[in-house]
Amino acid sequence: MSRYIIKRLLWMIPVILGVLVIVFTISYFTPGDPAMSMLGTNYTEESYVALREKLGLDKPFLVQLWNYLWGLISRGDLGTSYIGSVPVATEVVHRFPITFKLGIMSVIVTTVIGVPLGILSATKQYSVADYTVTSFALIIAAIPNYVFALLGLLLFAVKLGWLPVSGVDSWKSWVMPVAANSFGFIAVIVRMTRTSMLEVIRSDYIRTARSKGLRERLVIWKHAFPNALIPIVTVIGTQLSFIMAGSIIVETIFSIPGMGTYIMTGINSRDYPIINGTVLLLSLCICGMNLIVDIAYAFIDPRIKAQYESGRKRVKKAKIPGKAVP
Amino acid sequence: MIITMLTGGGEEQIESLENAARRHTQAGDVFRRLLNNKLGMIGLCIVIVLLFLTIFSGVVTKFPYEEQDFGNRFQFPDPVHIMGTDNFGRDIWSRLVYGGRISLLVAVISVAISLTCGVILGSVAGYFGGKVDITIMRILDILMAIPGLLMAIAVSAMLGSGPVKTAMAISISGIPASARLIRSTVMSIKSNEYVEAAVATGSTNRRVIFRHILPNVIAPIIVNSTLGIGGNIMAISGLSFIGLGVQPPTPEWGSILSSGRPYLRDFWPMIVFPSLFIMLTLFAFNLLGDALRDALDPKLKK
Amino acid sequence: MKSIRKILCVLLALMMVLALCSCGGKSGGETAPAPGGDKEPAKTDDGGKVSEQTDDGGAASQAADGGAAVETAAKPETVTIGVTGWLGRFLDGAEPSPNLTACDGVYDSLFLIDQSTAQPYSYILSDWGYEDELTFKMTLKDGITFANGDVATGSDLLFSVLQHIERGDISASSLGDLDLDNCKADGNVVTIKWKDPWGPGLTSRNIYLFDESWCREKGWDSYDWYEAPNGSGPFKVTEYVTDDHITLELRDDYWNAANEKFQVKKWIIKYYADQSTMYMALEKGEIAMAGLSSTDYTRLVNDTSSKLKIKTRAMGTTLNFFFGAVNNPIFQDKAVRQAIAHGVDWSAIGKLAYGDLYEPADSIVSTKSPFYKPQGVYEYNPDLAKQILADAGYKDGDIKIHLFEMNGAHKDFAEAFDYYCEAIGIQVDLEFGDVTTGLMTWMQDGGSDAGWYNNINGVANGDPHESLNCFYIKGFTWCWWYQPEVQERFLKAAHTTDEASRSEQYAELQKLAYDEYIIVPICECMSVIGYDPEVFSEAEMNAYTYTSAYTLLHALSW
Amino acid sequence: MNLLEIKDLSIHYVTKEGTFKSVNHVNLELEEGETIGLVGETGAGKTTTALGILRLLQSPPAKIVSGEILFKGTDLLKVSEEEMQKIRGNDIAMIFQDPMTALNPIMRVGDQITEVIELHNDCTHEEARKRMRNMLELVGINVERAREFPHQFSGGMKQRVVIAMALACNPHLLIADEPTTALDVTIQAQVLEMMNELKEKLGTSMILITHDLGIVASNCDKVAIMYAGEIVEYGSLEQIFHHISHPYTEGLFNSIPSLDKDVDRLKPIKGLMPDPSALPEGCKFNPRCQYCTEKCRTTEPPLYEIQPGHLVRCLRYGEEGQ
Repeated sequence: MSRYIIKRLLWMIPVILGVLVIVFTISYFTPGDPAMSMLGTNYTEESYVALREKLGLDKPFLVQLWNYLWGLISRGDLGTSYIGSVPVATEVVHRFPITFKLGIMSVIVTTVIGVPLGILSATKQYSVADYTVTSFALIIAAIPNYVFALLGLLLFAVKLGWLPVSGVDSWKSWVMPVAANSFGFIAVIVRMTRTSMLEVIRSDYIRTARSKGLRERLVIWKHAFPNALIPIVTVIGTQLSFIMAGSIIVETIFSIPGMGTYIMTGINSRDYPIINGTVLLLSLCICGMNLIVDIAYAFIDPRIKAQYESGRKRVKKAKIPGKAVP
Repeated sequence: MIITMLTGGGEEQIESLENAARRHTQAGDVFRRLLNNKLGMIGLCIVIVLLFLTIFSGVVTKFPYEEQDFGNRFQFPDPVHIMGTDNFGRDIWSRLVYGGRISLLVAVISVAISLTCGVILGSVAGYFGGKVDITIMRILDILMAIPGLLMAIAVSAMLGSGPVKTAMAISISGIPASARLIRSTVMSIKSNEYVEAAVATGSTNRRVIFRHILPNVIAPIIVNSTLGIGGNIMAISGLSFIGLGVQPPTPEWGSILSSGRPYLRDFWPMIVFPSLFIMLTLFAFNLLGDALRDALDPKLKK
Repeated sequence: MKSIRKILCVLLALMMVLALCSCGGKSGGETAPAPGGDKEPAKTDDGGKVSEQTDDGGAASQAADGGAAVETAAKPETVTIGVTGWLGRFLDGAEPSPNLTACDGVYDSLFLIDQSTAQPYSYILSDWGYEDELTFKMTLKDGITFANGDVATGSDLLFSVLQHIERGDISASSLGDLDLDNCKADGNVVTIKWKDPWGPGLTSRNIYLFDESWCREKGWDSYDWYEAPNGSGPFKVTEYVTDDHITLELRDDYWNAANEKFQVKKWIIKYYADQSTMYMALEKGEIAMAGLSSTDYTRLVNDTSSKLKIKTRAMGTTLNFFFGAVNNPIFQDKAVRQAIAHGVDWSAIGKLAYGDLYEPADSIVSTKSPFYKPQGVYEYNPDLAKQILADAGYKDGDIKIHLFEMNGAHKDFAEAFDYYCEAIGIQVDLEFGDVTTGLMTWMQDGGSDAGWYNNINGVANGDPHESLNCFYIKGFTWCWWYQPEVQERFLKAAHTTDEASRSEQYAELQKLAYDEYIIVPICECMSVIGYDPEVFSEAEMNAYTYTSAYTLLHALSW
Repeated sequence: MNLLEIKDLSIHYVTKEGTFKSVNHVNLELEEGETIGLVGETGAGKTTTALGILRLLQSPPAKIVSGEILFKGTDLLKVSEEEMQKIRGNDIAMIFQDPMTALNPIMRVGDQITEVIELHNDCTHEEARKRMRNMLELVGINVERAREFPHQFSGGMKQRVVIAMALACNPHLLIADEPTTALDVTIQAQVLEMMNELKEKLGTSMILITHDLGIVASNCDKVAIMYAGEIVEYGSLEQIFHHISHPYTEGLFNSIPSLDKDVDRLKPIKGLMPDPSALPEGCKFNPRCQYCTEKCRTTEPPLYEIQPGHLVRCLRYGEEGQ
């Protein structure tokens, strides 16, 4: 198993390099020029050429790409943002934890609310609970997160005064952003849990478990749920990348100085170092999440674990009985 | 048929067997089950109504969608303007009805694209495993790591901003998610006996995937894609939040919603009605998706 | 029976969600404007980050050197105010543009304009004046210390003026062409010499006193311009978190002892990315003052229950629509310009821009500027427009206009403009983009056939020349103010030092723009501030007339 | 006193397409240590009866219309769910047909057995594991393999695990629903032989559900032939095998190829099982019965006792029969 994890970690390096090269190319070829947005109304021909010279934008594409990658690998230098001439690394150091914290908390909230609701509506299929939960999840999914955020702020912060309007200091200021960021995704988790639970509940080993005299709650949580985990864990894994993207709007509304607002500034003013730096961090995060999800597969389903360990092209299902498993 | 010959059954038995066989063709069966699923029918009706509204928008609306009237802006809903007027004094109802055409088009195309690529990549990676699985998964990691918004901006900036191009821009960020979901389901299905049997009877890999594995992956695919439709419409409003996506003169649910943002507290119709339409679409497609999944997967019937 | 139960559950779920929304929405609902009336909220130039005009609550100041002390409320030790403009750094010129409120607390301006008398005065100069048309002499008070302890000398003063030219930012061109080798400083006395007479002189420019040695040592790209600027003003920056807040604290070694009666020792300037969140923070009392959008203004005016007070003021600039005759030859024909001027309902665009704050303007120069000369308003008369077009021999669809917009608010104006033009048979094709692509398209000829402009370089500090700043911009060669004839007249006026003849020439310029080029003045650019009366007394705020005298932090700290 | 008495049990599936009468008025008795074979074609209601006893039927479609199931005197249908859970796995255990899917694929085999032991007897985890290990030995599985997962076992081995799990708390009654159908013949014999040994050793009585008369012959004391949800013939092994009375039983025996007689064509029973939602009038077997008379199509035959303990539901054995 550990061999598999090391292999995956080694694989992360080419992935991240791949991400960087692709993002660098995309931002390079996207119309729009950082030098222009920096000069703004002070634009004059010579100052424009001088600025491109200073920023190294006039060099051919490959040279720029190589300088950036070499700088990153050798000195871990993320480059300096064109606009604010502030090293990206310093900005990212105190912005990334905020977005990461927001992201992880949102994923936890969606899972903690989504999964039990999904199981509830699966076990009591076609009942009152099932329809209310499904429709509630669908309605929440249809409300845009900024409408939800603003109304929530209006109600809880201004009218009732329980929560602060913005800021990141006390735990209270995290309640609304996390809620706004995660409510949109609860529907996805609820429906996916419901579907996979429905498939599992009708299988024979559930009937065997019942015939062993287990209480219904135990049958659901100890036998049915673990078997339904695979698609649920996958969806939770993919939520993180959507949540990170969604956080751009939530961070704007709650004025949270996180990666979301930072990448927006980068994209708005085509500030390549910012875009590359933030995407590097985001991809590290997402690759890490994917790795965790894949490892979770192995813990959930021994058959997949066997497939990882054997690593052979096509695994024959039935092993020769008695052969010791490594 | 063969059995009756063997046992030499009576006339009326042959009759009952024949029409039983006819009645139970696979598609007919699915359609019949779909019909008697009440909620599925509600979903289907909403979809049909929506399609009717958007296609025949000329008939249904009194005002042309672009007619501005600065005299009465921010009109609350009244018999003249069913859904009130927006900040330009245009009739919200006709803009939403006309805009629906593009929103549904973009939503459906982007889900279709991300689904087809997702299914192909996911099933190939899930089924073959080993080297193929690793390379595909890592490519998907790359695609997933690039923030959807940046990808959408880059693509729509390069391709220009028509509905179809926006759909493509949005669908790209959806591909990894559906691919990973399908891969994980295929991996757990692959270890079942009937897949083993299909391989044993000498069918090619392609046949096994499309004839045996994919039909059993229908449930997660449908659930994922029906939810995707709503999600994509919201993605367009995300794009127009930063000025890309469908450009203002042409109305579209997502851009109407994001243009209503500053008036959230003072003039609710500009936010509520677009969200209502998006919610209806999301609802309809999900009810339909559920009914379809239950109909297609007999085991799931109660 | 079963299916009815199902539908009931769906409705139940709907109720639960609507309950959440309605209690949020309802409370908003009751402050909704009276239905139907023309008092509708409109979307102003959103205080987005990269907007030409920094609408960040502007800067405010007390009447000349703390004259008739206005009774002030007892102030808390720390006051927080909200801004939507980007926090930026403490160095004006290139992006990111500085946050003026913070700058005015950290730096001392050479000259401040008393709004009531439009005469300059200064705290750091003992005396100043023109010796002759070409030379200007000023002496720096002694004992002025910077935050890092350096004592300010004449060379710092000279450096503060010339550094604009060294960096080539927008203010450089508004200083006229200086005779650099004859500009010198000995001791505390600085003489500035021009090559030829320069009307606006120095007194009207907002120039901050810099510490030359510190600037040379740090260089213009150092991070200190964010975190620890070195100014001679009363406050110093103790904390700077990008996109979050700046904390300014009173310097204990502040050289101008006369102001030791500062009640407020600490200012926190909190950045809000979203206007509606800032408004809620103001409502809740988390911040004491914030700039309002026109929708906020309308809501607050109708909201009798709120304790917040409003202060509106004109920014000193106007919003205008102009034709790019260079790009689109069709505009050479004056009849077309006149037809459009009458064919579009400019009040609609004014309402779109400022909602209830809309004040029609009748000249490219703002009513607040001493050079203001009313020209007149183009009344909305579509039949007249069609008539003019017909007489000029244009049939429907002959005229095609291409309009490129990048700024949020201007996109709305363009949509309204498009509708009205189509109504009189002129075809408009709209193209939208964002700033980075936009600026390039706008720069080149043929990028856009027409456009809107308000105060292009965004310095809103009550300087009388505010409305004329656009003339210093070199980039937009196809715009009307850059036509050779207009530049000639403007520079001729700028080079006359005699006040009367200069304002006469500016008046002609306004007439030329209005009648000849048909530049349509739409409305006065307004700025609204909402504040908490317990922190800033109403009397104090009314007295705060936004002269360049000691600004917000200084004036309202007493 | 009988271990198990089923009186007039009827179970119907109520769905939109119609009500399926799967079990109609079944009566059965079973003494301590005795094994009864429940024989019949698929769809005769055997499994439904078994699931009815353990109340494992999914309630929305299935409904127990009438009858009592007395297990050691208590009626299982009246007992509360908690009470029933104590009985399941402890007093009554069940083995299902397809071993391939009967085990939880992601739980270790050993744990699945330990779970039922710990559930029903409050013993320490260690004790439970010890009992699990000797159960595995009893069913002939190498003890080290307790840590392995179901997918690492062949069909036969999995059925042994299922049996070990069922007998772990040595229940009084074991219901085996076609335990060996999914296995090939050689494994079938081993499994059945092992089940009998365990039955002897633990003194468990068993209901063996099968459609294979060969298995019934070598394992059961009493036999009940079921057709269309009813018991058509009931009696001891000897009575059923040597005094075949009901036409359906006769048809069953004829459709088995006999070793000694040289027959070139099989004689299967003509026709198909009746549709449970539209059962024929009178004797349920009449459409397929070769001795069918006009009376058979109208009156429903009761169970006649032609010999002590040998009951037949056929009018031919009524008063006017021979």
